[in-house]
Amino acid sequence: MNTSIESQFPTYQIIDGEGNMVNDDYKSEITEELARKFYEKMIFARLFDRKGVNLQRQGRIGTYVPFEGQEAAQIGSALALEDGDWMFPTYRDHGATSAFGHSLKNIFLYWRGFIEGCVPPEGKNIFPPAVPIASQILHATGTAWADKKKGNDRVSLVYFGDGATSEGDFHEGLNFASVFNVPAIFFNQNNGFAISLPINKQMKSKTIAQKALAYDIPGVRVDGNDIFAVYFETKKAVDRARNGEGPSLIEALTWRYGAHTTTDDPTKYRDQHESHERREKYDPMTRLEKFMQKQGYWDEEWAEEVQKDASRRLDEAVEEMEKVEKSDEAVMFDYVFGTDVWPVEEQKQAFFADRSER
Amino acid sequence: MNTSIESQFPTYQIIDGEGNMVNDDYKSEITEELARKFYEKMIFARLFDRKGVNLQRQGRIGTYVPFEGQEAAQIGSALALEDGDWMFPTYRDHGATSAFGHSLKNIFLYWRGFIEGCVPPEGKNIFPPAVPIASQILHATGTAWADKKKGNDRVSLVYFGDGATSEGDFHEGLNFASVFNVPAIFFNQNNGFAISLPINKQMKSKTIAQKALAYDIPGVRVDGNDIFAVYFETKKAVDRARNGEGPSLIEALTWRYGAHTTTDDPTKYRDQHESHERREKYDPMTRLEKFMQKQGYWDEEWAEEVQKDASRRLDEAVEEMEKVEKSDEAVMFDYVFGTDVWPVEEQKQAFFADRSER
Amino acid sequence: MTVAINTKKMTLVQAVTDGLRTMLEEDERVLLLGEDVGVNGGVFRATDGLCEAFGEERVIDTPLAESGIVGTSIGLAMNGFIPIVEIQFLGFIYPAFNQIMTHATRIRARTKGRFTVPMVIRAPYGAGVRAPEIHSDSAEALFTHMPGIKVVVPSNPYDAKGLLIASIEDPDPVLFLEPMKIYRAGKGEVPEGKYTVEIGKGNRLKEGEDVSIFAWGAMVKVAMDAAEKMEEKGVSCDVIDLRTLYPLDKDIIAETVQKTGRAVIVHEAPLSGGVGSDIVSLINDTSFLYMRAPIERVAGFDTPMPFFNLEDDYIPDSTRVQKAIEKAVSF
Amino acid sequence: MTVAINTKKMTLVQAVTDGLRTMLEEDERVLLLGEDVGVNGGVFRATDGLCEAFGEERVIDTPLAESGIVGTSIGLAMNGFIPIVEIQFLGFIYPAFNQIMTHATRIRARTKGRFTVPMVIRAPYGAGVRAPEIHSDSAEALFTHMPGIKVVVPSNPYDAKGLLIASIEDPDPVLFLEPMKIYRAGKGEVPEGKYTVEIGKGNRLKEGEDVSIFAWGAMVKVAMDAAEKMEEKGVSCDVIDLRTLYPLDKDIIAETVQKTGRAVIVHEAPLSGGVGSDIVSLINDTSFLYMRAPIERVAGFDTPMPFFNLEDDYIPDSTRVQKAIEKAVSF
Ligand SMILES: Cc1ncc(C[n+]2csc(CCOP(=O)(O)OP(=O)(O)O)c2C)c(N)n1
Ligand SMILES: Cc1ncc(C[n+]2csc(CCOP(=O)(O)OP(=O)(O)O)c2C)c(N)n1
Ligand SMILES: [Mg+2]
Ligand SMILES: [Mg+2]
Repeated sequence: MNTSIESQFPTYQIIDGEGNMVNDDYKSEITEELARKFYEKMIFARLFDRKGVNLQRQGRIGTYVPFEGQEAAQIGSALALEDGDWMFPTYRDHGATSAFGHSLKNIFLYWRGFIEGCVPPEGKNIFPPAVPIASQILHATGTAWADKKKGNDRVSLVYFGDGATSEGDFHEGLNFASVFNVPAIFFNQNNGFAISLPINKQMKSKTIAQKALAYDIPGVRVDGNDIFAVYFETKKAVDRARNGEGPSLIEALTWRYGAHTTTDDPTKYRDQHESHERREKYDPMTRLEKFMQKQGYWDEEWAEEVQKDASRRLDEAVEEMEKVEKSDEAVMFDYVFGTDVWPVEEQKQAFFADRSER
Repeated sequence: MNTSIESQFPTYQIIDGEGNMVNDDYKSEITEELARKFYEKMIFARLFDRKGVNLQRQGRIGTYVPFEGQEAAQIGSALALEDGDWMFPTYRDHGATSAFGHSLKNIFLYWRGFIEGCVPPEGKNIFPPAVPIASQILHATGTAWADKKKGNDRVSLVYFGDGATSEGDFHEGLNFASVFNVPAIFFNQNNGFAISLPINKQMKSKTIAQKALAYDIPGVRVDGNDIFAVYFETKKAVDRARNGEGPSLIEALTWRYGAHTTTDDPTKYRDQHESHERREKYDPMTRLEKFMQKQGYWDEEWAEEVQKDASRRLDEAVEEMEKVEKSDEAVMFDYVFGTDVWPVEEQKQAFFADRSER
Repeated sequence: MTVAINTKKMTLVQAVTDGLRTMLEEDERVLLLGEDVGVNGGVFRATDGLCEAFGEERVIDTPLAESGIVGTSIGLAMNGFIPIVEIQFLGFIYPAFNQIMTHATRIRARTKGRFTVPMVIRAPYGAGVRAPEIHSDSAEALFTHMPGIKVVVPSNPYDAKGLLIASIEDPDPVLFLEPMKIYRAGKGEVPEGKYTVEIGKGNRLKEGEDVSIFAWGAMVKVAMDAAEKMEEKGVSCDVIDLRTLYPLDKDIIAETVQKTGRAVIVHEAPLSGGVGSDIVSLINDTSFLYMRAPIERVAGFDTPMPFFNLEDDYIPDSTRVQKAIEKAVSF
Repeated sequence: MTVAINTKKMTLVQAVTDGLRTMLEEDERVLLLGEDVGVNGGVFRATDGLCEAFGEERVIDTPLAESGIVGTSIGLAMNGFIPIVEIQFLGFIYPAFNQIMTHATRIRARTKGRFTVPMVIRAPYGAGVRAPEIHSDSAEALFTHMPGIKVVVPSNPYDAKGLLIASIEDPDPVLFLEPMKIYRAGKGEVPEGKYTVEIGKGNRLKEGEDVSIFAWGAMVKVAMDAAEKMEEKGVSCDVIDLRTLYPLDKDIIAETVQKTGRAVIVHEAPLSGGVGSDIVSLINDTSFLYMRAPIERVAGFDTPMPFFNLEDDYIPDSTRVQKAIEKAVSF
């Protein structure tokens, strides 16, 4: 009985690799407008990511974490949220955070080693990237719980990778969410690797979605390179959460083409050939383009305009970022506590006294 | 689909509450000899437990953790092990550890506040009771892994409660065991409560067994008050583990009649009526007696003899325990490290110098 | 003008309950969470009656998972609530260590104050009640070295309530340690309603000239007893209940040792790495020239807390403190 | 008799790899476990080539779960193996805190030696490589306060290999901290094959008369640089690389300060609760009458390690140490 558990979690797809609509579930909602919106956000994310990699290569930022290949998973899910909802990204989710309204300058600043990278624009509930893997799953459960207690209809969506499912916090978070029936969406980007560890060494289960069974919450598996599948399945989970019907687990199957981070060399642990093949067969951008072409939504000039606009905005953000030369050292001290605490104050004074003598 | 998950995990039973054999799976193996062995061990465990509660009441030991009601779950599983296997008990599993060959004197000493309570007889791989909930699940996974690496056929069995399933270590342990396919048996005693928390506030899932699906390992639910069901299902898991077929999760449904510990007052959080009813309907001892009577295995005189013998052994153990007045204070210092470490040595010397001056 | 304040005699644990009740009434953002804090009223009855009074939405029995409790409470705190988390015994806080060390304590600093975590983590701690293994740890020093959290330890009912309320009103995480040995060791007068005892301020319990004695929590009684015995022998002791371990009350520490020139520190936690060393450092930093003898530390040993038949051998007692005082004054 | 020993020039991280390789060859009970330690050879290449050489049964890529790694390794250790666990960065050790604090360190003591946990936990630590948040923590003091574990920190390739082998042969858990800032900061001669550097012994790097300087890990270079600059100004410094933080080398600490009467301690971790305070206490205990000036501590601040654009402002540098030396000698 256990052996066929994964058959209960088929991979949900709306648009196949060739850009054909393989099911009609959301046919009426799939408009040219929606497709264009997706394209705009996705191409922006891709260009953002390439910019990040380049900036790192040029030494203009530090280590950078690329996500090329995961755009559909990130954008599709981020666009299912509304303003006021909470987003908890990992270090790889700048596609999602920028689509949800984070400051581009600040996202770049994060990788340039500035605390401002953790600060979202006023009114945007975007948490700083989670560094300790899976720990943010609990925070999202908590903010969701808070919104439920307040009686409003905000939801919390948290990103995490396949590797994150091994941590205890994943388990504790899903259990709390289930027990208190909170409006949280646990959005897993299964890109097949945790740094060098392939998923079959991370877990024996064939799907991540089936882990929802342990908590008796809905679990689904979607083609994470199909932005329509991602968007509508996430929306379904978001709507359920808004209506007080509790949490969901979504497993989005995807792939990162690049390295784990810019300090990592993927050829050490994986066949890069597979990445190339996947790009050819399943790339989320190409797929969307093909779909738009087949539907007659495609307009070359428009697409060029969109890309140009994206590049312009990115260049502006980079320029802004590079204006920031160095933080005021006072930020080290000023936000540790909300009150004056003498060791911190004394150390701050000593620090500036020393600096002024240099 | 998720809603009927628990129907995939029916409660396995061999002997019903009235002592009738409700299935023939192990008919040929259920002999008078086996029944008598079970009875001997179970009645011993019950008398042990009552002795423990009394000793605490009389102030002869400290806090004690009773398990009356859980004898079938503990004895049935313990007897499925062989010498050389590893057992990882909780603080509630003296029934299991004594059946597996722990020193009675030492078990009592544990509750009298002596370190000897953690020391099993030479050759017995019984770990000290786990105090931090669920942490021992990882140790059992580790010892099982070690035995697999050594290429022998020893297995590790670990006990834990329904509450323990909420801890991250439960999750990490089962995942490691699954990934490395180690010979571990995860034996859950679901007694419906974690101190005051009823299981429906501990988790939303209707069974614990179904949590095995997250790790793609076998999970079963047994009537934990039916020692035959417990014994044969555990044996099956043990055999599978010995044969290199990996770990299993067993959920044994049971109940503690008494308090969580002797410092706890269960009337604060549960209807004691239910305990009384359960004792009447499902008591593991009564059930075994009824079964033996129906099978013609019962012999009143023999039973009295068994009980007398048990009482005698218990009295002896208590006498032995009470001879131990105080530990040599040196034990505080002598086992922290396996080598001389000066702060510990210096503190030890200072301690005894101070004592000799008093 | 004098204000008549009603007081009631209560134990330390009752004062904790009273403080919780006061703040649950006062501020609807306050929530209690933890294992068995609801219907059962806590294993030490610290939350007795509160679930009945304020309902299950505010006094919440959680699943058995410390990282889960602290981690979700961080989310609650960031989104408008003031969670008061009970860790059943301090020895069970370790599974939550990551959430405290990398999140609760850093979120304000990481976000320039955009998100904050007003949260109190309460935990009974220390030995002396014949509890099983791990239940008697004194791990305060793990938290005084953790930037972003305050550590508070009351030693009497009045302070317990006042410091607890101050902790709840503090905008940052506070670890509030309740010495279980003295949970019910006598009653003290506790004002009704809301009042605070300032975090970061020690309390002089006895005025003296010859030696300064520092203690907190259950060790305050031990220190006082030793001080009284030594007075009989003509040694005059200045006894300071530190009350807050981070930030330490530097002023009172400097002031007293500059008066006496001698110091004895008493704590239950292992000697190495204990808060005692931080006090020694502060004295070194502030009062080097005043010191007339090496500072004495009377502490637990560098060993795990032993099984309870030996716990009285582990915990510093009055005799050990007296000897340390003698050593300090006769140097 | 002189014995010809072949040596090779290598970096600190290569010396670690060499030590691991030596012990994997020497003792078949030795296992390596951790995230990405196998095929990938570790994120810092500390286990490069070892999986290829010794196979997946001995060099094991684990799932991403620190409590799981340490907890299962405890089981492996109790049942015949010597697990060497890599925590990818020290800042990710916190999820394993409970397993270390309540089990790895206590099992010998709890069972009167019946079960033991010979285990090494390796972790790169400290700042200075422009790493993201949490990757640069210096949390050694959390472990020096934990009875039952030793804490070792090499500062050069020779010590790295020798201390690592000593740690692997130690019958108890050892936390082996590798300062990542100096992983590749120059090469040193490292003997081939097996040798040990004794745990618990500091190393005098420079002989001097006026002031004692204590440091470990990446701070040793900073201390040495400051000492050399101060020599030019006529201040003669005795520089001690402590190498082991628990147990501290009491003898060398007492001996040097009794000679110089002055001390400066340098560490990267936050000042409050840092190992510096323990050294101050040891000096107080052993050498009170010898001290001619307050002990100076140059340390990180009581703040989380800032984002990397400010990390150089956080980490003690030579100038700060020089000023502290000046202060000590001019007192
Ligand atoms: C608690 C913790 N342990 C280890 C790490 C180091 N680390 C950073 S990313 C990573 C792999 C994460 O894999 P996955 O969850 O699949 O996310 P992905 O990077 O593939 O997006 C690891 C081990 C960490 N950040 N936190
Ligand atoms: C990490 C940890 N947290 C809390 C406790 C306190 N505690 C002791 S027993 C218990 C309940 C355990 O329930 P369960 O796992 O169902 O086992 P049972 O006691 O019912 O046998 C709790 C919360 C503990 N021992 N360890
Ligand atoms: Mg991944
Ligand atoms: Mg239970």
